[in-house]
Amino acid sequence: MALDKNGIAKRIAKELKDGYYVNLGIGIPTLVANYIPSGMEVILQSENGLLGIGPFPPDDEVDADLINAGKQTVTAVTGASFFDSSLSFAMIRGGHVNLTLLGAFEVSEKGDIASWKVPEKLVKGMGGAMDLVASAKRIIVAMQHTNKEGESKLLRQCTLPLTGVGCVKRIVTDLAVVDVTENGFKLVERAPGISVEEIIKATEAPLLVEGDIPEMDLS
Amino acid sequence: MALDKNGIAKRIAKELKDGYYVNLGIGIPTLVANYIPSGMEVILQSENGLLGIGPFPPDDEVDADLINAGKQTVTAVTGASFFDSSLSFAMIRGGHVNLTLLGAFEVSEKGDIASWKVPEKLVKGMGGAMDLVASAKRIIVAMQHTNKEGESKLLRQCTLPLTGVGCVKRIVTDLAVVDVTENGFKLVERAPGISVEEIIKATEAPLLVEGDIPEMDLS
Amino acid sequence: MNKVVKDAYEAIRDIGDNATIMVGGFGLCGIPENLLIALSESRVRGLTCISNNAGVDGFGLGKLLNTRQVRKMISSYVGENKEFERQLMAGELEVELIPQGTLAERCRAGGAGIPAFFVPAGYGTEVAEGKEVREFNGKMHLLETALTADFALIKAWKGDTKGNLIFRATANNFNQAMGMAGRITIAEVEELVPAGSLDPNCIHLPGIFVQRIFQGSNYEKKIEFRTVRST
Amino acid sequence: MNKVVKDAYEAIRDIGDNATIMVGGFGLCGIPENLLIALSESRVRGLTCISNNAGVDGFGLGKLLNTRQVRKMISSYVGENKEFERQLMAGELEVELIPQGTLAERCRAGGAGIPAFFVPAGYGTEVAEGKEVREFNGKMHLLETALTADFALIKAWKGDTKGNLIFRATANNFNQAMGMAGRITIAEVEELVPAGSLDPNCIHLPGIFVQRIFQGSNYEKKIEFRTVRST
Repeated sequence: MALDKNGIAKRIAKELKDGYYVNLGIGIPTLVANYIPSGMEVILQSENGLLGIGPFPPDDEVDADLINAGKQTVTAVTGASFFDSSLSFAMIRGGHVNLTLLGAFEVSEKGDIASWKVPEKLVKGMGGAMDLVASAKRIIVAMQHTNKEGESKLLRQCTLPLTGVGCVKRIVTDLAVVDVTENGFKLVERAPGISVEEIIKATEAPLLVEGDIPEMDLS
Repeated sequence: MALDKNGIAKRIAKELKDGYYVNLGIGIPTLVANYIPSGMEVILQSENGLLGIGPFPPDDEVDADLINAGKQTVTAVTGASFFDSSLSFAMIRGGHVNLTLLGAFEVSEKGDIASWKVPEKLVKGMGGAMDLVASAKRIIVAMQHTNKEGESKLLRQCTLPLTGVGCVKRIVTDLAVVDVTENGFKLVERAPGISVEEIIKATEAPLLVEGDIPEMDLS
Repeated sequence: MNKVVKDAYEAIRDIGDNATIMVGGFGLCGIPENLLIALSESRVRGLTCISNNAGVDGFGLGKLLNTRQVRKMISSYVGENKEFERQLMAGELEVELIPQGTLAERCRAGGAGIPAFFVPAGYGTEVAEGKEVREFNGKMHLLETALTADFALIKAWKGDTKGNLIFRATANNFNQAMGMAGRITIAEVEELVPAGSLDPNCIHLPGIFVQRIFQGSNYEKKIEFRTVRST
Repeated sequence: MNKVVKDAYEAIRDIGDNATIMVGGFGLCGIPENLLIALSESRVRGLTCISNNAGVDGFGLGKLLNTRQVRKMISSYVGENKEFERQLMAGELEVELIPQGTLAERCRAGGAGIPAFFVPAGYGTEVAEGKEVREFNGKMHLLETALTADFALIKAWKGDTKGNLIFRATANNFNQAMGMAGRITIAEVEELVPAGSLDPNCIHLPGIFVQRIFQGSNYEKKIEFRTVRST
């Protein structure tokens, strides 16, 4: 069965390593924070100037001066630090953030990503997304395999305005884990109970399938 | 009579204005701090990361962590701030420092300055001098009019390796105040008792002399 | 040399029509509330506003949009504002969208005397149109230029009479870099203290960058998305 | 994830021959004394050192010069050191001189992922040789490239177990920018405290930039020019 958002977040949490500095985008990536394995230290970076995002505050500790990049009130963990936007993006652009997780409208088999603009419909701006995708050491996209109309979001070529080119290395969807390789998309894992055929059908671009494709470990 | 170093510093102090941020180079410029008119606030910037240099410390307050750009122990005034070298030069390069005073080996009639290197003899490095002369809003050179061999230091062209080009606007020497104009050096003031002829003689480059040249006010 | 002004009205007295202003803040966090109110009550028109966001309807920069004082916005993200969208769609407002990190660095560069620099953000996207592209270390980069402003309107937590500023938590954001880039930088602070009251080791923006300072009043500090955990 | 190491010897264990290292400090102020001692006692050779200065005879980077471990210095000012001059004149040492502000900004740029930027410093001088020149706002500028290092050796006043650092007075200088630019940044601190002990608003260098940290010992803090006023 296709994964729900929490299932996708759970699978992505497997990509984390102890000591990682991670930037979580809005949407499914935010949920990943709930599945960090206990005993593992992962430090969350917020591009508006916080290293060490903590959980949402209790009602009586809400602080208007302490928000995340989604403008939600948050807390800061022990050992956190605050800094200005130029230093925050120095961390991102300089490759100090180990992993960036973000959502997308479309990803191409070259690793191009479209995530910020739907002409005539959505023109709110790219925020920090272009900086993140152009700079991060490793970028994983979390998204549904298909859009609301059932059309594949894994394409030969993106149709929407790009956020970045050739930057996505891995995509985790409700159906599969797909890597972007020199030869295009490669199927790495299946969601539990999802067949290779179903994934191929939901993928507009060609999909390399080599040998047995294991199911995701969601333990 | 030609001014001594303190006389030059005294004359330069007349260039200060209330609220000025000033970078003082090593040598005569350092002496200018002694002649800031009382009631006038001038804030001294040290390129190693201090805004608000105070006097030298009493013997029992020497602090190895608190030095000026000449590596001398100093103090910090009330309202001072400390910062890193990149921010310090952001202040300088960004034109936030109102006035830079520094010494020189030679100045040309185009405003070129040579102050850091004597080939085969002195190759210690330029330190912050190139940043300062290329960036400051206003640069005044404090130096002797002639060198130890009696040769003019105000030249048609510098003979030594340059620190910067076309950047010096005014020169205060033991003999005169000279401005760099589009038409070359222009005599502005004479040291008390020094004649225009003496100054012309000590200046290798042509010197524009228009009307009566007043004596410096050293009150 | 006195940098202290009485209030926001005195601070903005010489902002004229068609001025370019930078406005600190991220969303509604760390915005110069008093200065924006004073500006919205002034007759100034045709402003170019450099600000990461455009406020919300009727608050923050939203005030200036409602009064039609803004000709052009230079921002990274301008959601959360219906009047903004209306003016944009109606062609009444010009908008230039810039990646957030590039925006921050362009402001810092403006303050630091660095006229241009290369960044990877936006390569291959519409942001790259008309920009010089160059490869460094096997990766493509765009040449971006510095931003400066006639006035930078910023907000700090504490400030002293010499203009030294300290920000609090994530309310710093763009205030620091924009404070460097204003030809005249005006800082409003929650608490104005005498020089010498702040630790000189902990100054985020040294006074050399700040031309005017005053203690603001009646901070609303609106929250865009109040999010809490159930305890 | 543990960043804390026992001492300088453990911290530098994997610095190999021909490594490029950055060393913080201005003169002898804010230099990583413990790390330089450990390095001078190691067998490492052929180092390229990026440091504003070259220490004095027998102290600071002067130690590494005495032991002939340095192949090349990249600095802005290298006076105050006779052995340095001797090696330079004898052609045993390569030296690249860089304007101080450009050096600081090249380090910051290296840490900030900005591969190149324009500055006015050095235009028309020998520093400009081989560099791209471009005019901005009627003024000539040079294109300067980022500096990074295999290891950055820096010194802070206080640090916590997450690697967050606070510097003191003018002992910050190049430590902050170099700390950003090391692929592995090693910080020695006068006082190592548990995470949470430092004010998160007053961190000069956040822990993300620091890979190893330890509390140094026996700080000499030599003064180059002890200058006092008569009281």
